[in-house]
Amino acid sequence: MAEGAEPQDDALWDGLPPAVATGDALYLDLDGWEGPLDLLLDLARRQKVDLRRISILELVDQYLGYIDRAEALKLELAADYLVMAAWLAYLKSLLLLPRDPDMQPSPEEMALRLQLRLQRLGAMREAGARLMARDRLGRDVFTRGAPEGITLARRSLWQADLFGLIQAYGQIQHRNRPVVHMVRERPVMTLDAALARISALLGTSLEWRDLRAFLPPMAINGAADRQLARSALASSFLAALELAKQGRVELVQAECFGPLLIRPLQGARP
Amino acid sequence: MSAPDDLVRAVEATLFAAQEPLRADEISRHLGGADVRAALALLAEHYAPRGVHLVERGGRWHFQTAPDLAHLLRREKEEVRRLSRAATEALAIIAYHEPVSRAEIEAIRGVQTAKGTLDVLMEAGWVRIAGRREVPGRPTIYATTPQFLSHFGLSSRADLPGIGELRAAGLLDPVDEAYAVLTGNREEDADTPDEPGEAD
Amino acid sequence: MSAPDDLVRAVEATLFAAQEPLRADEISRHLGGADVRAALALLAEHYAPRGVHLVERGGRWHFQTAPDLAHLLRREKEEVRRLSRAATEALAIIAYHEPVSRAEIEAIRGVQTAKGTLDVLMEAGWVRIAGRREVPGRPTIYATTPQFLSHFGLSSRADLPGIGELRAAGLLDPVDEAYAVLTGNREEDADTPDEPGEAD
Repeated sequence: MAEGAEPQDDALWDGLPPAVATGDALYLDLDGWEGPLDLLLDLARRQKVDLRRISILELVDQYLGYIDRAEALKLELAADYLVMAAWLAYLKSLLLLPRDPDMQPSPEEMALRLQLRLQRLGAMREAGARLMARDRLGRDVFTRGAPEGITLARRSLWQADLFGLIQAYGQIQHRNRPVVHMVRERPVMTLDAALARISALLGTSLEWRDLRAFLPPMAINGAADRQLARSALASSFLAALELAKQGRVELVQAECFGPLLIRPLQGARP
Repeated sequence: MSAPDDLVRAVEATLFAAQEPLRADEISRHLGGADVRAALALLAEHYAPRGVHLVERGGRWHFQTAPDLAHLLRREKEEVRRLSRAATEALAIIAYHEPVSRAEIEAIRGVQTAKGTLDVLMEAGWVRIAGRREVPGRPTIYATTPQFLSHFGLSSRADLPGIGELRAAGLLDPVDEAYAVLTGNREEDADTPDEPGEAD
Repeated sequence: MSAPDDLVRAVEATLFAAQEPLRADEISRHLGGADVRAALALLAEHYAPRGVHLVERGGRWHFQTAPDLAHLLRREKEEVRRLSRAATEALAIIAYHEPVSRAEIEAIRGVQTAKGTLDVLMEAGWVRIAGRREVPGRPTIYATTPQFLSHFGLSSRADLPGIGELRAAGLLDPVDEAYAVLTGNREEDADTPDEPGEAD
């Protein structure tokens, strides 16, 4: 197991399937790295110098050596390890060959960028380790085991106003008022009244007169008067029919809905 | 008080983190067999004037907030709520007829009154139990409170308008009938849905 | 120490009883608006030598056992689940760089981050989604939570181990920026397609 590469721990908790254990040390080693950058960082650390002073050429050689050995053992390497190997081989050739001044980016820049990346990954790995080593709540320090808790009690502030109160009482009182059914006196003219009125008005005149002339006079404003007028007309009509039946009057109507004319029958008893 | 020694601190932390009250021998076992009785006594003394006390109940020790501060553990949140129609009617009946029993309220309202309705009125502080009526069954009777008067801006119950005034104000007219008068099958203008209770 | 005054006792009791860390303004509101800062400072000082400490984490206060007693308390407690290396690194990157997108985490780690890794951190309550970065694709960005600070015993993010040195050394800056600073090369167009594994 390489220094710096943490052992694969099946109890680790990250929702990922545990690594397949094959018993092949090298395979396990490679599996233990989180990608080629991780492997490079580990190799760089083995130079036991500050990451700012690592030898990129040496690092490239070590990485390529690792990949070669893995291939010699016919291990299947993930594609990104091979891509990195190819890129590092290219970088190495650029660094060793006479340089082309126009080349962008320069091999030095590529090497420096790789170094910067390794420093950043190294810094975060260290920071993570320091975080995990702190006095952690629930592991090293504990909050109160049985806090009473602070309960939130809801209290209702009831609202009502005086008008609503009085109105409610009014509604109750209304519901409870004894119910009395009163038939209202209606403005009507009875048949008897119409008979009496027509008999009196007929008198002794022998002229034909429109039945409507016998209706009682009434104001023409207001619903009550209109109702009385219709009632008077109906009653007077019935009275006219009744008088005709008794042989006291004769009736003439020239056309449908035309004026109904009435006169005392000649020779009738008064 | 000088800084507590390590055993006192250990007992303190153990009891603080414990999920249940612990017997002295349990604490002792937990701390490698040390005699913790002196430490418990010291801690109880130290916490006596504080907001948290160390108490022994049936041989088990635990921390708890000081009894005089128990009210701090309840936080109240106030919610404004309108009185329901049923509660308003019940309140009106109590106000006009007090003291009344629930059966009497129901007789006047013409409908059953849920127990919760009276509870709400009592919770609001407007109604109180005023004793029992000395009739068979000795029913509880209810009356209004001084808070009722102040909430509704009344100096006394005599300020409540009488039946005559209610009628004059149209408040005895049922809402729907008053409305029908205005909008019903008269030939007059049928499009004046005025305030109910206002017409005639 | 003389007997604590009523406000100190009230703050002490409230924090003892609380199930969650409380902000000073929450305590204040709970206690009728009193200014509790002096009381908190007094309490923190009073508890400093004791087996229980009063600590502030991300503006929230809570009592916890003294760290030096961890060995006494640890054994009966449920072991905090260990994080995988991937999750640990992702958490460190989020804490030191927040807010960061997943692509930014991956750029630093040089590998893809499994979806489950961030889920684990969110499930633990240490990481939250902090919105989206207003760049093409509007990637989700992540940040730490107050529980993260409480769990790792940090008063604030400024307390993160070594964050000052890392920032001073430029190690929290992206590679492009660091490169530009190192070389004084400002016409750098930041486009380096030759380097594998970095860009996405």
